[in-house]
Amino acid sequence: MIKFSNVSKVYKNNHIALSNVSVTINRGDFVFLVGPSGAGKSTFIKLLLREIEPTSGEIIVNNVDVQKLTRKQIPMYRRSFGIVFQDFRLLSDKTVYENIAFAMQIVEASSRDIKKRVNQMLSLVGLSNKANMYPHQLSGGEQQRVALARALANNPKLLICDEPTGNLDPETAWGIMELLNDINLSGTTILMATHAKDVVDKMKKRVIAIEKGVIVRDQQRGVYGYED
Amino acid sequence: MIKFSNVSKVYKNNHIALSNVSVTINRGDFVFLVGPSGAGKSTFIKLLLREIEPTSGEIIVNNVDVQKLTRKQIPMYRRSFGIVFQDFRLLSDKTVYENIAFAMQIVEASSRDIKKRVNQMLSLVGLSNKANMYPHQLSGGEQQRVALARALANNPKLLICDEPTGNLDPETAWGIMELLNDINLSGTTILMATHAKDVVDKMKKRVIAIEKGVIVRDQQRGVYGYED
Amino acid sequence: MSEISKEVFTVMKIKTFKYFFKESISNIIKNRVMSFASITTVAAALFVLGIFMLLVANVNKMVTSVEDKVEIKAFLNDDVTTLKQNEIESEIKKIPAVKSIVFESKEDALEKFKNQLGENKDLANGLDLKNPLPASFIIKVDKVENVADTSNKIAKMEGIYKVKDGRDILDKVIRVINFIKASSLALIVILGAVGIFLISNTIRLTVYARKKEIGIMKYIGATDWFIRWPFLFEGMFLGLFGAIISILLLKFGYSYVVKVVATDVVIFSLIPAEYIINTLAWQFSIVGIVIGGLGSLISLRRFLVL
Amino acid sequence: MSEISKEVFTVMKIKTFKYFFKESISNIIKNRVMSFASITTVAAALFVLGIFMLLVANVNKMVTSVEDKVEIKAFLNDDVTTLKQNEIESEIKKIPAVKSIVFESKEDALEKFKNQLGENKDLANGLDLKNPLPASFIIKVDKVENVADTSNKIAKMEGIYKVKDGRDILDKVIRVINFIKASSLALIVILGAVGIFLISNTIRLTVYARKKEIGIMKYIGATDWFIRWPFLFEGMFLGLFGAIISILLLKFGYSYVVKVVATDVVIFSLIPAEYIINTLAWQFSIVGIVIGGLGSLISLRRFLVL
Ligand SMILES: Nc1ncnc2c1ncn2[C@@H]1O[C@H](COP(=O)(O)OP(=O)(O)OP(=O)(O)O)[C@@H](O)[C@H]1O
Ligand SMILES: Nc1ncnc2c1ncn2[C@@H]1O[C@H](COP(=O)(O)OP(=O)(O)OP(=O)(O)O)[C@@H](O)[C@H]1O
Ligand SMILES: [Mg+2]
Ligand SMILES: [Mg+2]
Repeated sequence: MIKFSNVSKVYKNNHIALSNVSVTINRGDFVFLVGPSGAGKSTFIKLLLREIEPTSGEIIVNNVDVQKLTRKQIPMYRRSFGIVFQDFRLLSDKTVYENIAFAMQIVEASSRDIKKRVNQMLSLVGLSNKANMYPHQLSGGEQQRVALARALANNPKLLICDEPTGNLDPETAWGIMELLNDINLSGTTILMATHAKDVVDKMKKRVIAIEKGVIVRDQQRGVYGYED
Repeated sequence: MIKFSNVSKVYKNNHIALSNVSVTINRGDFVFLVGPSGAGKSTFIKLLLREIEPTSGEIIVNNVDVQKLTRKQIPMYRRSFGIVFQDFRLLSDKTVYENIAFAMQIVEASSRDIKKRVNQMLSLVGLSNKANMYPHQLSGGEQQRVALARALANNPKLLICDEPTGNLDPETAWGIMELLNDINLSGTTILMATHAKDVVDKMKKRVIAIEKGVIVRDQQRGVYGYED
Repeated sequence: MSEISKEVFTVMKIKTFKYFFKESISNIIKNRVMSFASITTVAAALFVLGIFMLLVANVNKMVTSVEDKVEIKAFLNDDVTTLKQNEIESEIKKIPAVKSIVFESKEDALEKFKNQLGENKDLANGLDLKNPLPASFIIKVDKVENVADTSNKIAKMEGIYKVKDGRDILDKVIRVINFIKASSLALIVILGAVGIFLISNTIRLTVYARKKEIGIMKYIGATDWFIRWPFLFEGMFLGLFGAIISILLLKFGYSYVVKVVATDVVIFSLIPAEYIINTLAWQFSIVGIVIGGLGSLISLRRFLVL
Repeated sequence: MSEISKEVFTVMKIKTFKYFFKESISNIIKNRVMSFASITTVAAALFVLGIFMLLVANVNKMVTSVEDKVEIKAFLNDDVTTLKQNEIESEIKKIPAVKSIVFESKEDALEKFKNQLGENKDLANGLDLKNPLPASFIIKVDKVENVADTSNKIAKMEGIYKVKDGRDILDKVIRVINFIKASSLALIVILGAVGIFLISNTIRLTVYARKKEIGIMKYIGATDWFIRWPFLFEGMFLGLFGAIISILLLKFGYSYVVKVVATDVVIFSLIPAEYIINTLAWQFSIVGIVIGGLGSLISLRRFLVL
């Protein structure tokens, strides 16, 4: 489903964020992307979204070369997965409800579907009572859950989460992880960058560890493994 | 040093974020503020900063009634502590160096002091090589560390951190916690809202647990205690 | 264009269109400060432009009335018979540039002369007996530029004693008139350009302030047109509202001026308020809508290339 | 003010001042899009205002030259001696409103009359022997408003046969002149207000776009003045740069127009470019700086109340 071949990313200031990364993620996988701060996890994800372009190498997603997408194809491509950004990226002048609905409006879902699905998502992340709040009226963890609800709204076949539990207490985080596990079992591929050692250790899923832009470990049923 | 007496905060939408909270934090304390997402931790901290005002109750800091501060006194008051915000609040059009220096410029430190201290702070959080980057060029964890460096720049007597390790890998987080411990030992009072169960459990410091706006536990040498 | 419209119209459902519409209204309300700034900028720019256009229209009217006063006077020989006179008249009328022709008899001429003398009228009393003044035709021409040509033609006709066309001052008048017309036009063009520039500046700022939101939309898979439509509508609304405000201001302001001029100044007669305002109303609404919409789209462009 | 200055000047060090200065320049550069929008808005608004001011100044000059042409003609009785004539002249000169007085003898008057007749000059030939035209004084007055008064006074003097002051058309001329002057002033005021409004609108938007940054500064303990100073300087710079651009545009534009008018139109003589531009340069720079600075401060206010 996802295939990175010798992908490198050097930022404008000559910082090498990823160097010669090759990795394959298959349909239905549940992959944790771990690594110290600044290792290149978010860079990996941004490349996948085509938010940034690689300096060299090839990225193939669903048999499509991501670099060869035209400007017009990019939105369609991005809609093919759900994304939780590390910095949430909620629309600040839309309510929680509208933020989630927006993800469905861009794919022109019917009003009825939107209404039903958004409410379902809200109760899934425990925010039904915050539907009409604006992002700045939410706590950090609540914002993070809205971002997750939005990512799930269109029932994506691939879910990409960048640190989706960083602002959540362990209990809520576990609830979310169970939810993600269920989604994974129903067939959705999940790629999740995270620092949550507990979670990674307990879930026993595939772990890809990056350090200084290089994949140092790729382990089925792995653990976090950065304890000193 | 900090005294909340029967403090309640009801937001405009009638959400009761804190209800009748009374708590005292003494000079030199190291306090963890824990609780589930949306419990009211950030609200507690925002009240302390006078970012928002309580609906009722009294907040005394260093023998000063925070509500009675005039507009002119507020900046001086805020300078009396260092703050790490949950959403970082870095100045987006200043570099890492300038962000940290800014905190010292507002107290009119000398150029020489600023230069020395900023570089010291940068190496303390491991970002000396990112001094000239802008916030949007940093990874999540790097931004968080810049926020911490800024909070520490003026050597505050009181340090308030809202979730300062949410975007950090366990190893880096531990480095930061050791740093905070040292600072605490040298006399700085620390109040830290966090979800990092490991950290709280291992540090064995005072733990104040909030749930739905109410203090449910206040324990010296406590643990996180939300595991299900 | 064909490519764009294909993309737009095959994909867009009416429901989505309604959404864009509602979205644009809600954005205007949510971004009150910026909407206010844009609307008032449009209003102010068009208001000033409108003042200028009214000014220029009135100046042009006056200039035209000056042009209207330019005439050729063709004096007849004293021996011209009535028959001959009619012949000459119809010959003059044949010249295409001639707009009107009026006969002035010897008696009319004397009367006029006496009136010119005014209080010294008595001086001409002796002339009644043997009137030395010639009869003449007074001819008006369609354009000042044609005066010289026409008077040359008339001068060559039989029975014409002499032609007076004030050609010496005419040249100056033509130059002044042309200068006033050219500078009016230049001013309108400059003001129009400045107005468009100011409006698109403001709209650019309002779009700029939302560049982060635009980025987010792109990252979660919104197409360019999905992002553009609400901005397009928003720009059009802002432009329209601004235009309406400017038209109302102009309407009341100009009606007031017309009233003042009519009662206090009397000499000029200004172009009536209704006529101009009705024309301006349409022009300005269209200008507002077009600049607002285009301004939005153009400002958006740089944020969509991501 | 005293309170403010105390706060500012006791606390601020030169180093900090330098910081504010550098900060404002760096903000202008970092927020290129917005700085460009502000500077060009200031330039555009002042440019249009400048065009208007030049226009009005020239129209006023022409109006003044029309006013200058208004004169009173006082005819003398035929029996007035040279001695008496000098007496009357000095008496008229004593009237404060009188600016100049010129004597026109009977012979001068006849000569003028002949010239007026032009081609029909021969008609007056008989008059040479017994000249019926009276001698007169031609008097100019400082202000048109004083014409009526002055001519009344002169009419009462001994030896004066009659006074002609064109009072009938004078009234109209005064009304027209006053109308032109009043509307010029109104236009300048309106344009000035619109300009200030547009500029502060743009500056407000540039401040608005940084409201988040301002909040952050407040939350980490920056005083209001620490936040204000860079914005104040920034606004002043933006205003100044805009003013300079507008002055350059006006200078080149107006010099060009003056040249065109001097060679092609001739009749008017425009106010020379240097004189006006030099005056405008100062005025506009000050206006730019003041509006820019004030605009920044006022726009900031709402974000500082936190
Ligand atoms: N736009 C940019 N320009 C320059 N350097 C960048 C840019 N974005 C990221 N970097 C650098 O690239 C490195 C990798 O960043 P990335 O965001 O991928 O880290 P990460 O693994 O997600 O870290 P974290 O866990 O802290 O979020 C970091 O050192 C960062 O400073
Ligand atoms: N401005 C606001 N208006 C209305 N409700 C608000 C506002 N700010 C916060 N709240 C609500 O108050 C409650 C407490 O928020 P707070 O930010 O204090 O939570 P928290 O304990 O910091 O949570 P987290 O761990 O997720 O950051 C939340 O339910 C939030 O939705
Ligand atoms: Mg990251
Ligand atoms: Mg919080």
